[in-house]
Amino acid sequence: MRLPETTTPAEGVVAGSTVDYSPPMTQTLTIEQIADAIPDGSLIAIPPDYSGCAMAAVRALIRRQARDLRLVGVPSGGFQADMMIGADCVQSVEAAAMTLGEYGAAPQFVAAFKSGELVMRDATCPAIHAGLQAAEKGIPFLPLRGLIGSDILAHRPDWKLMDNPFSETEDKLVALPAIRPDVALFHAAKADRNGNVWIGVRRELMLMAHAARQTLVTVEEIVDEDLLADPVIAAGTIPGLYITGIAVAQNGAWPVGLPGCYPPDHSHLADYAAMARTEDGFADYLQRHIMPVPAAA
Amino acid sequence: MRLPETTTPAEGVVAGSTVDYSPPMTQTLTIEQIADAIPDGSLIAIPPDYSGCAMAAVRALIRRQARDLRLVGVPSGGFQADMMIGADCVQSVEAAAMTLGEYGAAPQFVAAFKSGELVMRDATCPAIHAGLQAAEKGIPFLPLRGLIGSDILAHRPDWKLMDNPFSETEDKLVALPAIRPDVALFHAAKADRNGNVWIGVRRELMLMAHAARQTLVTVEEIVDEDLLADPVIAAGTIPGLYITGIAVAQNGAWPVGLPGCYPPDHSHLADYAAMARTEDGFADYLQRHIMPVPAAA
Amino acid sequence: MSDVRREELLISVIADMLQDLNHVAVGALSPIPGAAALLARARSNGRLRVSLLGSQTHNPFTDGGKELFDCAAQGRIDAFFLSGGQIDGQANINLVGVGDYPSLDVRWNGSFGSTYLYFLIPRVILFREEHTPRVFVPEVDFISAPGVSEAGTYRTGGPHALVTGRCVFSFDKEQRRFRLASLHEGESVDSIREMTGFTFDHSEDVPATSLPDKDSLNLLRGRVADEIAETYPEFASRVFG
Amino acid sequence: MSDVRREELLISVIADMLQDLNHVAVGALSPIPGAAALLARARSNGRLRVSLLGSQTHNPFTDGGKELFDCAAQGRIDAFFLSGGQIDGQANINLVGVGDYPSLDVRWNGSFGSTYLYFLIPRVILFREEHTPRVFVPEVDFISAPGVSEAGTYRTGGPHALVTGRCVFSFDKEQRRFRLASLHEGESVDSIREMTGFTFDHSEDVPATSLPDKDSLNLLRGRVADEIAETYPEFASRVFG
Repeated sequence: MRLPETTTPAEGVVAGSTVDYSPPMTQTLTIEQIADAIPDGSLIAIPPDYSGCAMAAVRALIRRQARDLRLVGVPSGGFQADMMIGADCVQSVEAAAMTLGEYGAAPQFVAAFKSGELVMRDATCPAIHAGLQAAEKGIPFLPLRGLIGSDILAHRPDWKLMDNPFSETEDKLVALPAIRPDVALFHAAKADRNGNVWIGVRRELMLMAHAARQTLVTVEEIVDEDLLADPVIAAGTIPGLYITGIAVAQNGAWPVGLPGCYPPDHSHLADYAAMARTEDGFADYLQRHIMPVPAAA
Repeated sequence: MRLPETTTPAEGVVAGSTVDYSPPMTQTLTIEQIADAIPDGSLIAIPPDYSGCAMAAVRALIRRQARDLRLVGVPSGGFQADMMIGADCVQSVEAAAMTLGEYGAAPQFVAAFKSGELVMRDATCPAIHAGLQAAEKGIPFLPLRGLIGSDILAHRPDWKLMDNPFSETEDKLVALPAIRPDVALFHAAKADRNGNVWIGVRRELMLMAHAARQTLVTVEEIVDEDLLADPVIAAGTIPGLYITGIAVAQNGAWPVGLPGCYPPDHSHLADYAAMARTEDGFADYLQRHIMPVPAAA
Repeated sequence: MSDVRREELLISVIADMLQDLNHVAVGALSPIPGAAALLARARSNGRLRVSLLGSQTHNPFTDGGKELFDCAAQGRIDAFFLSGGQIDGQANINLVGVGDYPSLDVRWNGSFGSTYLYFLIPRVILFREEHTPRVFVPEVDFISAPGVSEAGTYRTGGPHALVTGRCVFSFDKEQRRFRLASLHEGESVDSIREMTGFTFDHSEDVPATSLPDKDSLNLLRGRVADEIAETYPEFASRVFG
Repeated sequence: MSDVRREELLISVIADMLQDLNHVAVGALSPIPGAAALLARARSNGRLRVSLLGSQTHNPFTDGGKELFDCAAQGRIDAFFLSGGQIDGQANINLVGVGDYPSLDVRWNGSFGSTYLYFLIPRVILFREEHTPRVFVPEVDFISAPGVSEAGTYRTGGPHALVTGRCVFSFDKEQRRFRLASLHEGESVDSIREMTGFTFDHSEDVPATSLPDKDSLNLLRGRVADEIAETYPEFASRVFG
């Protein structure tokens, strides 16, 4: 027996609350389909260069001329953000930093920042994590220590000072609003046929997936065994429940590398850092390394 | 050069804040030393029966006649809590439930509750997790949805209704104060010589260790290899940083069992559930199964 | 109905409430809801995810005890099951005990996650096989979780139906009342009224609870029986032989 | 001092500030603080834990990017290192840029975790090798993290010292000022004053920065050189050969 829905929406729901995470089964996609599944204007959470970056998918996003993306660096942005900024895909960045690490400043970011084209929402690492954790817990904010008296806080009108309700004396905390990405996008070593994705100790990827409405993942390979069946593997696995779509992309984190699988391509990264210092150099990089569609895996 | 400390305590510290977690190296202990390291009156976080229960250490606590322990079931209490309550070790319990699962009610708990000897702070699972997460994040509270209108909330004066600072219309949440256990006590399959403890998918044990001032662990074995060296194992490992002391206790989760290692001893658990229904039966259980000091491992 | 067991009827009734959903979670010690979720999955052409707590192979959670609750708060769980030592006509449930808290006459286990999940999972199905006036009371002695909330309270979930050993009620959130939806074999509106401590609505002609069709029975006694045996071996052997 | 390299001096100076601690964490791209922490560990008889971010073998964290910050907030990290594109006399640090934010003349990477860790780690050591008036300014253009906080602000941590290529300052939290603690070879109070944009206190007789003793140098060039090479191979081969 199917009972009629007596009320839609449920009585008592606060207006404006959105509950649209209910997960259909994970889909297997191509890299280009991953890029197509990310609409212009999306709020996209991306990991730092030393975690698991879906570089092949980022190149596909650039090829499809994505526009007005709002990036959240978890907690910072690196090569992938700099490339998307240079290719005019990005409207804003929220991050604790933008950097190419040992290769220096992120040149396309700096140029866009100084030209005023890019909205930069300067944050600090734990504030990004806290915003994602608030989304993970389905709460509107998370309070955090520190921050008070910084110009980071002074320039974030969306962060609010609040009183500790448990203190009898004045005790302020900063309330960080939930960060609910439209999309979490990253690369991992492997997935299985149920959509489970192994990420090992890179738990910020799991946090991103829990917080985001959709999670799109590229992987080195899709394996036949169930990653949740082995308790040792399961401990480092994001359940397919949170994964919207998966594409196989061998070497998909090139050139920044995938910890435990392959190292950064240092000479290529140095080339990028040098070329991206000028508009012509960046345009040249784009034509040589991003625009050519890779052969299907 | 060692610089002098210019101020003690640091200027600006809010009075009453306690920061005493700084971790000395993990110690290797005996079961009896684990029991001795838990002072009377301690706030102790314990896992549920299906996670990893340090039953051998609980028996040692009962043998040393621990008193006034304040238990936090994460999120519920089972055999270990019932045994400690029956043996007069316990002053209060905070938990979402007290139960022997398929073996029915927790008889010593029910008796102590009805006699008024035991303070029961009825909670709900996510409130316990949220309180521990607040301690993990070093914040005084975490806000949570749900709960409003329940008699659980009505009987928890330590939980506070608060306004969502990000809502323009009235929107209440419940602020759950941080739960900072003096001790987290649990059992796991293995540890290494650096104090790292493998817990697999039982991440509530990691949350307990992050939240607690001290974490005392019993393990089936201490292995020679570094559990953090293998990225697959590391994904399910609590770093030694959080672990105060470790004792080897083979079969240390008997009779409730250790998932992935050995099953519950069903007939023994059924015996306990039956014997614990009367004072005489419980006293008999105590003399037979708890008071005899086990041979050293 | 002689060839359909009572448990099979209940499983089938509940499974029918889970069609068209994406993700159903089932708590521990819940063989009938668990089997119902697995039956719905078997009929869903691979659409429905089922998370059985306490199961080794159907429990997908890898982030500790908090994950079920976070997952619900994220809106990723469409349906769940709760029960109560007492349930009243406004769908309030009591898992704590009988009498004046804290000096109760009878102490039950406790509220577990009900105080949270009831607010956040859109389709909560109340399931209690014992259908007597001591269970279905005019007003619960302790509200582990309220059936309805005041306007302005954040609530994306709540009671959808109440399935008992005698009948099925739907819950009308506007009226804040149960409505008798169907009668199991041998029951009448009068017999339900007699065994129910709260008042409820009903039409003049309450239908009989549908029996599982042949395909569903085959799935239930075959694939679902095998799957549920992993988590509830004694239940599976008792019901499915 | 001809046989002690500048880097070795700095490592030794910093290591001396880490004795008697239980746990020191070091951020990414920080070879000198990293080597200092490893030297302090080598001298600690197994007491000191060192967590090097970006290291495969010295990074103990298994709970994702948030763990370092949670660990600090729990009070489990005794010392950490921060730097700044600008640092002023109240120990405010600026990692964001030069000019009026957001229309900066120069944009740096950003504040990373400084805005948080500076408040919560008891012994934060500021390290900046370049000692010039453009780095050590009277007032930073942007406060990534403030050196001191108003009474009533929750703060369990803050600046302990500032180590530069020319000298060591201690920080007096009461006075909210740096105090010149020692001079590296070739420097004087006057030379420091000339190269420092903020004012600072000093005694009449400022000692020379101590050189590492023989045992420390042996540890540094042996065990520590090997250990730091895992994370910073180029640094190790350049400094320790």
